[in-house]
Amino acid sequence: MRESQFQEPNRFFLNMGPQHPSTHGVLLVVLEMDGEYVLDPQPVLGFIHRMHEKMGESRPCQGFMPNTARMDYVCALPYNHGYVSLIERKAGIEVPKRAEYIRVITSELNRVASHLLWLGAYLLDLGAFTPILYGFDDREHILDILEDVTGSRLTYCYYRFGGVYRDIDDKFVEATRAFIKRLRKRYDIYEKLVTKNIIFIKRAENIGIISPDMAIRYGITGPNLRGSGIAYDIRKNEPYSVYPEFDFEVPVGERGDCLDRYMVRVREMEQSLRIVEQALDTLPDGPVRSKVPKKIKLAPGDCNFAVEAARGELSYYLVGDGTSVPYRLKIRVPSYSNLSCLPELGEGILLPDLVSIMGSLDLVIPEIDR
Amino acid sequence: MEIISTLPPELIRMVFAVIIIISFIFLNAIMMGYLERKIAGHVQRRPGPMEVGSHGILQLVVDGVKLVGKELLVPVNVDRTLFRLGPILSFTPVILPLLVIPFSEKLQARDLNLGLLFIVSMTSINVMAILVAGWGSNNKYSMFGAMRAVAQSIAYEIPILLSMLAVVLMANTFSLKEIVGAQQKIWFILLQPLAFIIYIISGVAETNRAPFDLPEAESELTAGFHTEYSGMGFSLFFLGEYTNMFTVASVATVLFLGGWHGPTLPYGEYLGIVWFFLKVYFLLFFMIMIRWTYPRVRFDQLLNFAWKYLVPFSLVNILITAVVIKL
Amino acid sequence: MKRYFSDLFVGGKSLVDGLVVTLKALCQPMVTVQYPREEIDITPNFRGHIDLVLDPEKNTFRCIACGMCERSCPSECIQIKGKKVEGKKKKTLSLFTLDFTKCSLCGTCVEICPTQALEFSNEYNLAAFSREAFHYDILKRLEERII
Amino acid sequence: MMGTYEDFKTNVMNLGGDVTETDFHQRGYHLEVVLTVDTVRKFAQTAYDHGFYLVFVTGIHVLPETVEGVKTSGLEMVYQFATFDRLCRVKARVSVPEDMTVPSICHIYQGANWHERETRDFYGIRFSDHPNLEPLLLCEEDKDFHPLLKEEKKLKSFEEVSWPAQRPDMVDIQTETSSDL
Repeated sequence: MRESQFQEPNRFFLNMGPQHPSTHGVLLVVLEMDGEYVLDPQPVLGFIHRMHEKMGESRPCQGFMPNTARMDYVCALPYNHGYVSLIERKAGIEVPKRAEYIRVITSELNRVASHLLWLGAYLLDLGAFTPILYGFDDREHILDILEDVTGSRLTYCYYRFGGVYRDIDDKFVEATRAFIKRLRKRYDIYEKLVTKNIIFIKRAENIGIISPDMAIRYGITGPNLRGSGIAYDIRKNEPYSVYPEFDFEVPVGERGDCLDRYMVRVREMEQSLRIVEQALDTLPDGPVRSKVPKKIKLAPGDCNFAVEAARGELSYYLVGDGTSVPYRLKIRVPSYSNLSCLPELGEGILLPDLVSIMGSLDLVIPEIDR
Repeated sequence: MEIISTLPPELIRMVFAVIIIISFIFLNAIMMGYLERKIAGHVQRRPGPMEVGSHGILQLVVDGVKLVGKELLVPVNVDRTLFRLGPILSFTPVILPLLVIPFSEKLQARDLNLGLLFIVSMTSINVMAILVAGWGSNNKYSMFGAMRAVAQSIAYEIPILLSMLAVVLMANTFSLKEIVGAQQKIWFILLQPLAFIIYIISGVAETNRAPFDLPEAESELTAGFHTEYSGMGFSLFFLGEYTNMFTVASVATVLFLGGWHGPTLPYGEYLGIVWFFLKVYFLLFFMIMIRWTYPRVRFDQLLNFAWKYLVPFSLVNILITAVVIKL
Repeated sequence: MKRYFSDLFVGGKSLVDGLVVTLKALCQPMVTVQYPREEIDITPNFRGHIDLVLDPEKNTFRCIACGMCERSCPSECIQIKGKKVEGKKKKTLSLFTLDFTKCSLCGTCVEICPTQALEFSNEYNLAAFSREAFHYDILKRLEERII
Repeated sequence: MMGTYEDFKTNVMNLGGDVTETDFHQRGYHLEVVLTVDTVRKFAQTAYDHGFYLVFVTGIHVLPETVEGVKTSGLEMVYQFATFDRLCRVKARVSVPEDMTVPSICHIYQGANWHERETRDFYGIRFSDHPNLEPLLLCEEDKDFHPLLKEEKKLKSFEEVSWPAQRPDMVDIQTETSSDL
C-alpha cells in the first residue's frame, strides 16, 4: 500500500484488522512498528462503505430516513434527529412541542445506551471481560424502553418530518423513571469495578493526549474534545430542538488523555439522565405530529444542520433543487474526524496503548465508512 | 506376571503414579474449564454453559471431543518442527512437578530432597514452549506473545524463588514433604503473609493468567502465541495452562497453607488429600475470580511491578526472615 | 516515594473493592434467559415485517391495491398487483409480496396506506437457509389467517 | 491569535473572499464565503488563526458553465468551518477549475487529509500538495470511478441549486446570533 520505509532492519508492518478484536468492526490499521513500539499507524477505511450519500441523492427525502439509523447503529436516534431537523429547517416544517420533548428524551436515552456500550467495549479492549456484560445489562433496559415506543431495538426509524412516529405513554414514563433510578444505583458498581481500579487508571492515564490545538486541526468533537478541556457541545453551543430549556452541564476533562475521555463520558451519562428527568417532568401535552405534505419540496439552496451525536458533531449538509429529492446530501460524521488523528496520536507508543487510545476514541466503523 | 515381579517395585509405583497423574491432568482441565466458564457466567449474571448435560456439566467433554476431531492445520511458511514441538513441549513438563507434590502424608509419587527446585525448574520449561510456538508460527502476533512471555517469565521467576526461599529458610529443607511437616502447628501463611501474597501474584503471572495474560492478550495480539494453532495443538496449550495453574496452587498449598493438614479425618495419612484439594481449589477459584474482574496490565507496567515492588519486597522479607531465624 | 506507597495501598484497596463487586455478582440471580427454551415476551409495538390487516367485519383484507406502499417504499421491496373482478367496481388485490431481505422496517408503507390495510407483524424469530425464504407472500399469509 | 468575529470577516475580505452574512435559522450557517483557488489556502490559514475547526470538505457537481470564455469543470468545493468558542459556522465555496485541481489545505488542517481523499474518491478532484492522495473509502480498483458525479441529464446549473439572490432587506432580518458575536 505504501512505499517501504525500512531504513532500519528492525522495522516491520503489522496489519491490525480488519478482523482484530479491538478494532470494533472492519477497520484495518496498518502499523509500522519497531518491536512493540508503533511508529506510524495508518487506518485503512472503506471495508463497509455503502455510499449513503449517493442513496440520499437518489430517492425522495422521506426514503432516506431508515438509512440514517444505519450509520451509527449504536446511537441511531441523534442521527434520525439531525436528518429530520435538517429537512424541517429546509422545508420550514413546524414541530409540535411534545414531539420535540419526546425526541430529546429518546435521543438522550440512546446516548446513555451508547456510552454504556462504549464503557464495556473499552474495558474489553483493556482486557476486562465483565464490565461489558454489566453495561449490556443496563443497556438492555434502555433498549426495551425504546423498543416499546419505536418498535425496533437498534436501527430506529422513529422520528418523522414534523414529529415522531408514535406518542409515548405512561408506561414509557414509568419505565424510564425506573431506569434512571436503577442506573444511578449502578454507578457504584462501575466506580468500584472500573473507575477506581488501579490497573485501569494506569492503562488510561496520560495515554493518547489530545491537545486543544490538535482537536482544532483534526476537527475532533464530542467527548473526545471535551476530554481536552474544551466545553463544546452542540446542544449548548448551537442549541437545537428544546435543549435550551433544560439545565445540564457539559463535563470537561483537564489533560485530554484516555482517562479524561472516560470520565467525560461517564459524567455525561448522568447529565443525559438529568435532561431526561427534566423533560419527563415538564412534558407538554398536545399532538406529536404536525401536518406535513406527502411530498416535501426542497427549495433551491443549501442548508446545514448540526446535532450532538454520542461521538461528537454530526452535520447534515443538504443542497436542494426544488424537487423532493436532495440534490446533494453530505453527512459529516464525528468518528471520521476523530479517527483521523490516530496517525499523530499513535506515534511512538506501545501497541497496548494504541489499543487503549482506539478504544477511548469510541469508534463506530459503519459510521466512518458510511 | 513374572516380568512384573522381576521389576523393581519403585518403577511399578512410578508408572502407576504417572498414569494416575496424566488422567488427573485431563480431569483437572475439564473441571477447571467448566468451573471457569460457570464462574465467569455467574459473575457476569448469566448462566454459563447449560446445554450439554445437567447444567452443562459435560460441556467440556464435548468441547474436548470437538477439539480432538478438528483438523491440525499447519500454515504455510512455518517452521514445521518447532510448530509441532510447541504444544508438546508445553504439555509434557507440566506432568513432572505433580510427581513430587505430597497430596497427603502417604500420597506422593516420589519425595525428592530438592523437590521445590525440581518444580521450579520444570515449570519454567513452559515458557520455552511458548517461545517455540511463537517463533515457529511465523506470525507477528505470535512472536509478540512469545517475546512477552519470556520477559514476563524472567521477571517473575525471581520473586517466586525469593518468596519460596523465605519458606525454605523457615522449614530448613527443600523437600516438600518436610515443608508440610514443618507446618504441623502453624501454617506458614501466618508467619509469612508477605511471601504468600508475592507468591500468589507471581504465580498468576507465571501461569500467564489475566490480568497478566500478556502472551495471549486477546484484545492486543488476537490470541498471542497460539494464534495459529487449531484442534489438539490448541488444546494441549489449554491443558498446559490449567495444569500449570494447578501446580502453582498446589505449591502454594504446600508452602503456605499447610498442605494436607486440617481437622483430623479417619485414614488421615491418605484422606489428607481432601484438605489438600479443598485448599488448592480455593486458590484456583480465587485465580479465576481475578481473571474475570480486572483489566489487563500493560507490558512495561508488569515488569515495573515485578522489579519495583515484588523483588524489593521479597528481598526485604527474606532479610527479615533470616534475621529472625538467626535470633 | 510517596506515590510509590500510595499506588500500593490505594491500588491494592481498589483491587479488593473490584473483587467484592464480582463476588457479590456471583451470588446474585442471573439476568439472562436460556433463549430457545425460554423466551421473553416481546412488546406488541414491535415492528416486524409488514402484514395485511384482517378486517374482522369483512373477514378479508382492506387493501384496495392502490399501490401507494409500493411507490413509497424506499427499498422497493413491495410488489403489488390488482385485478378486475366481475361485479366489483374497483380492483381487487391479487398479489402482495414483500422482499424482506431488502426491507429496512421504516414503516413508510404502513403510514402511507389510505385504508390502514397494513400492520407490523410481531415476528422476530426469523432465520432461514435461503434468501428466497424471506420473499414473503403477504397475501397468502393473510389467506391462511382467514380460515 | 484569536480575533473577534468582525476581525475574521475583515481578514477574509482582505484576502479577496466574497463574504455574505446569511440567516442561520434558514441555512444553518452564518457566513458564506466565495473563494478562488488562489485564496483557499490563505483562507484556511486565517480560519485556523481565528480558532476555527474544519467540519467537512466536500464537492457538488453542477452543470459546467462558460464564464468569460473560460469553461468551468462544473464542480464546486464546499468547506465548512465552525469554532468552539462562539456560535459561528462558515461555509466556503470554491469553483474547481477545468484542470480539476484545488490546493490542498491539509498542511494547515491535518484533518482535511481524509476529507480531501474522500472528495477525490467521490468527484475526482485532485488536490495539489496532498501528501497521500490515494483512494480512502473506495477501493484501489475504483480509482477512476467517481460515484457522486451525476449523469448529464440530472445535472442542474449552479443557480438552480442555490438560494435566490439575496434581497437587500435580508441583512435586516439577521438574527441575534450574528450581531452579538
